[in-house]
Amino acid sequence: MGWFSWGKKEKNQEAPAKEDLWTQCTACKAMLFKEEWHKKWKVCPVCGFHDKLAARERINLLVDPKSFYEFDARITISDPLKFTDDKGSYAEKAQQACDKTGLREAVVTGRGKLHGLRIVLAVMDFNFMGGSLGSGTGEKIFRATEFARKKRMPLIIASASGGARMHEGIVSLMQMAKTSAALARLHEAGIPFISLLTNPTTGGVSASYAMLGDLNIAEPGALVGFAGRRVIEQTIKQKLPDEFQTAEYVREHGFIDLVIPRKDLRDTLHKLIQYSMNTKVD
Amino acid sequence: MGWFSWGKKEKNQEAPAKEDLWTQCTACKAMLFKEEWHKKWKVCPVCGFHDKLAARERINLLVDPKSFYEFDARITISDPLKFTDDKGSYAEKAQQACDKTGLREAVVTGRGKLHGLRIVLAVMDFNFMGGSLGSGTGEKIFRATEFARKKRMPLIIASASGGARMHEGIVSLMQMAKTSAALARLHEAGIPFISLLTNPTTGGVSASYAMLGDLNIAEPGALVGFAGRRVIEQTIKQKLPDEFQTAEYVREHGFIDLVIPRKDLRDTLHKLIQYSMNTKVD
Amino acid sequence: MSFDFEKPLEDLETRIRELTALKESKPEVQTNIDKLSLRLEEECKAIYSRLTAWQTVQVARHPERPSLRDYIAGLFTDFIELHGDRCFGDDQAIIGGFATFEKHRVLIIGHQKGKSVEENIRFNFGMARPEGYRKALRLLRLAEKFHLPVISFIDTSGAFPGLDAEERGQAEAIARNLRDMSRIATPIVVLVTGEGGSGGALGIGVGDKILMLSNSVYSVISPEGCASILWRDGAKAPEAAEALKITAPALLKLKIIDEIIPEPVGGAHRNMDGVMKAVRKSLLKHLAELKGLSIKKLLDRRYEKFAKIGRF
Amino acid sequence: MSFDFEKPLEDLETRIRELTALKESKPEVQTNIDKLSLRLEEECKAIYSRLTAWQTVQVARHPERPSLRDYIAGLFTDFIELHGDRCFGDDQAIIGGFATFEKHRVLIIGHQKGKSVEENIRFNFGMARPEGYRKALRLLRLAEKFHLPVISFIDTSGAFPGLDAEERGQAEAIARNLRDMSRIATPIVVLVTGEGGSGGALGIGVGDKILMLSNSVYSVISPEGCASILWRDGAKAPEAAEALKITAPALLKLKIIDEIIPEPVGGAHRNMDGVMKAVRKSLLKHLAELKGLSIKKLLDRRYEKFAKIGRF
Ligand SMILES: [Zn+2]
Ligand SMILES: [Zn+2]
Repeated sequence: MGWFSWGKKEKNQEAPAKEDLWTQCTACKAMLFKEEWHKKWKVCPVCGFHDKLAARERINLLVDPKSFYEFDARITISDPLKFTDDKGSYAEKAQQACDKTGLREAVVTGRGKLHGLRIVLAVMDFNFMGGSLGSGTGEKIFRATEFARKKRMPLIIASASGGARMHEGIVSLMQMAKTSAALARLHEAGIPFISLLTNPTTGGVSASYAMLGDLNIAEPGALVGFAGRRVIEQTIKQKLPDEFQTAEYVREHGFIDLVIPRKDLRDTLHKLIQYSMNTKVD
Repeated sequence: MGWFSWGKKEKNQEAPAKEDLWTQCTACKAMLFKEEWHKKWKVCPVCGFHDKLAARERINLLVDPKSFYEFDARITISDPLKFTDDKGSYAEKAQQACDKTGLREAVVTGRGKLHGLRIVLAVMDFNFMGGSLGSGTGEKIFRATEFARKKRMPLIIASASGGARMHEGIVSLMQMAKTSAALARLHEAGIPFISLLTNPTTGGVSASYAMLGDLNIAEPGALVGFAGRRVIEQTIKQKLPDEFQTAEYVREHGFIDLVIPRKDLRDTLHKLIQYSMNTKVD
Repeated sequence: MSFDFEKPLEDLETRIRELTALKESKPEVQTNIDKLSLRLEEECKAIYSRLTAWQTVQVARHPERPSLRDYIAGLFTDFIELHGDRCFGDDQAIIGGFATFEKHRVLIIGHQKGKSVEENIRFNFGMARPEGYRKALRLLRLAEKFHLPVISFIDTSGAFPGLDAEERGQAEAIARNLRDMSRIATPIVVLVTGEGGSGGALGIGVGDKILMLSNSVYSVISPEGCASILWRDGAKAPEAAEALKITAPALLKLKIIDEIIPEPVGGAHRNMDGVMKAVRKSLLKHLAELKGLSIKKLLDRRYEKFAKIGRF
Repeated sequence: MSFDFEKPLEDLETRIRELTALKESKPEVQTNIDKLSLRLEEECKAIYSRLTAWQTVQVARHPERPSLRDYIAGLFTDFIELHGDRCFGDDQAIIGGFATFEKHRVLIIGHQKGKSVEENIRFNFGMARPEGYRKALRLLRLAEKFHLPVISFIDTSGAFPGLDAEERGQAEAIARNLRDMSRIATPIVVLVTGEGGSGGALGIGVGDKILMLSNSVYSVISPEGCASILWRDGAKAPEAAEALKITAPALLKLKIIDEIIPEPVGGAHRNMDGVMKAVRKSLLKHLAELKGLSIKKLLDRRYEKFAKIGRF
């Protein structure tokens, strides 16, 4: 089934209060008519700022209606360290993330069609604990990659992540190796993998699957990098340029193939899949 | 058979004239006792300058006595363009090079043993038209590489060259592709190739086989680069640092594994072959 | 821009222009215009059929000569440029990407020259740095994985001879391409459209078919460079150009290239549509032939193609 | 250098030193010396057997702790360092080369930390840049081609977080190593000797066996970093260290590592020979086991090893 789109959800609700009709652009602070903004998939019509999409929203953006079948929806967080900090336990924090997002992990995986072409899709959700890479996240991506390999379907992973999920300690770190190993086999099998880097893609996620696409594509202005800006500034003791670690900057340094505005994303991906699967020219 | 070594040649000759007993170091201008200098394989005992070795001298340096069997000794230059410049024909110039060096091409190839280990060896001679890569050079290296692949013997190419031999025009340029293609198959077959870069290794030779070693090793101070110093200075309109394009500089930039003094060359190569052929530990 | 040897054409063109301006008032000049036009075409054909090697060099370098982007626009649809070498940068002197050519999905790589000062700075006059060669190789590997044939467009005076290019391994980058392109398991058609300058050209020039436009050149060294070394006088470039045998007919005779694609009368810069038509026809033929081969056969033939150059 | 928690040891050592100085004139103090020496050893054993996670971090970072070069000198013969990534440079924070280990020819890679200011500048404190990871991968491919088993020594606080490292693709370099190391067709033994710092450690840490020295640590983030994010107070590093479960025993329990190599009493920095002996024994065992496997079996097991971490 297709997941709820914002528009659909709207219809099922009461008429919204007046203050709910408007939202403000995070970047340029312009007041935007919410429905318009959602129709443009949260891209500001004034400054072009691409706001974060929830996993379900991005899935709606990318796949044909009613074509998405989710994998492993019951996989949720595990707590191998029984981790607790002074503000409480990881278990509680994770439960809150589940409640807030309606998800059980920081990634939704499944198969679907994009303009009729079959794809395997993994979409991270930054709202779920900063899109951090936990063992559940890693396992779901690993399984989706294995599925793509076995069914010989192209794989698209849309990343949005601050990095590894430190509450799972070394188990989280090892998800980098685990997902990358699955991609090694996918590559050996000759199956295309397109990595979509969205704002932000950093740390352990950028240092594993997000950078391993046959094609790495990114959304405009997305933050893409390994180390955090503040850490780097402390290390080198100088201020970094504004454009540092933007998608465009990373493209110029050779690590991103294309920066694609959200409005063109679906069509561009469609073309890239056609080339990568070398389907017949219509 | 082993090729004439300088010492051997000396014995067969009359007592040399006094002025023949001494030579001057090209680098530091020190007066050197010729026999001593030759015993050190033309390395200056004062400043360590590694002077050019003729192909036969280097073969003597590298292989066990009487172990060298030359390949394709009859291959000599061809003149596909019937090239002539205002000082005369390529054919004449090549004949002079043959006469001067006792060689028929700018490379001597063959098989031999290095501390008992079987190797295929190609050694360029800068004295033969600046070690330029002509079709005869390319063909000999191609054949030696094919031999190494078929017999599963490690290949060592000692380069000394100013680049392609322009008198053979495009045919010379294509030797870069031809030799590199042979190395591609050697690599696929899992056979080690050690490239030894000696002074100078530039232009089309550095941009083909000389840079394609599993291990690239160089002699101290050897000039290693693609474009000529003067061309670069004209292009960028600034003077280049002294150490530019030295073996040590190129090593620091990631393209040379080791810089090995001539006195250690034979032993180091022996060890590297042992590792690369993974022979039994004694 | 026109060349010294095109002076007769220029004169004719001027007279035709003058007469054409009179036509309104004196319709009878049409006969003269027709005659002159015919002469112009014949003269043009005559001049271009007996170009010296050095004149061909000049035509090959003509600033109005079609560049990679003209070929992309004229021959392909759905071009998607792909960026970066996954190592250091995104060289603009060699670009590449997916494109559709008739019924073929292909990968294009090629040197990019500019037609204005700004463009030439951006594209570095089509002189690539190591990252350009490494980007090309990355894209070639993509093409191999995705079973896309490759068309490589060559038009460069040479690899960039700069300090930074040396530091980052110009020699190594070209060498690796020569080695790895010989084994890329997908058809590769190489087309020299303008200047085929030495190792900088060959660095994306190893393939199954090497085609040349009739007024392009391909050489181990620039005529000027050769002249200044062997003649000790760069002004002797015309002599060097002749001696180096760098024109398409000479290279066909030497069996280095597989086909000459004829340019329209007066050179590619005079008739873009004509060039496109000729290139399209040739590429279609060669792609069809190469796609009919097994990968093993393809790679064996590619190996033999280079092995036999200068064989004894 | 000694730690707060080693104060009792220091006191004992001082007293033994004092008594030893008296021995010449008062031979009867020998009895006391013997007693104190025994107590010192027991105390040392006691302290080191109940180190907290944070204390272990301090031991793992001890400046006198054996570094890569100590292991090379202590365990191997005929080390030949190989340089360069064939792309940009020769990082000194990760080094590698051929070496002989008993009857095995092997390839070594590893982080190199310095013991002096000059060394630390040269080796960048063992924090590698992309070219370090790329050099390691190049050497791994050599090892694969030459059928040499690999021993990877991990000791880094993390990958270098610098502007240049970001520009040249720190993320990509580590990612590629993770992917490609999973398929390098030769045995790989990974040994964490000191600090296993996050992605910077894992970037040369994918292998068939993961071993840890008993006082080394391996963590997704430094305790300080974790504390400053989750506790919003870097001083809470001890709490974070505890919570992160970064010690060898904790990681063995989590089934992340295969074996703990016991350090001599009082830590590796107190007894170099003892460490070498223990490491030698362990490496010999694991190399023998891995060399007995077919490459297919080896790679299948390596894949499964990581696949099962965090499996549901
Ligand atoms: Zn805005
Ligand atoms: Zn000297």
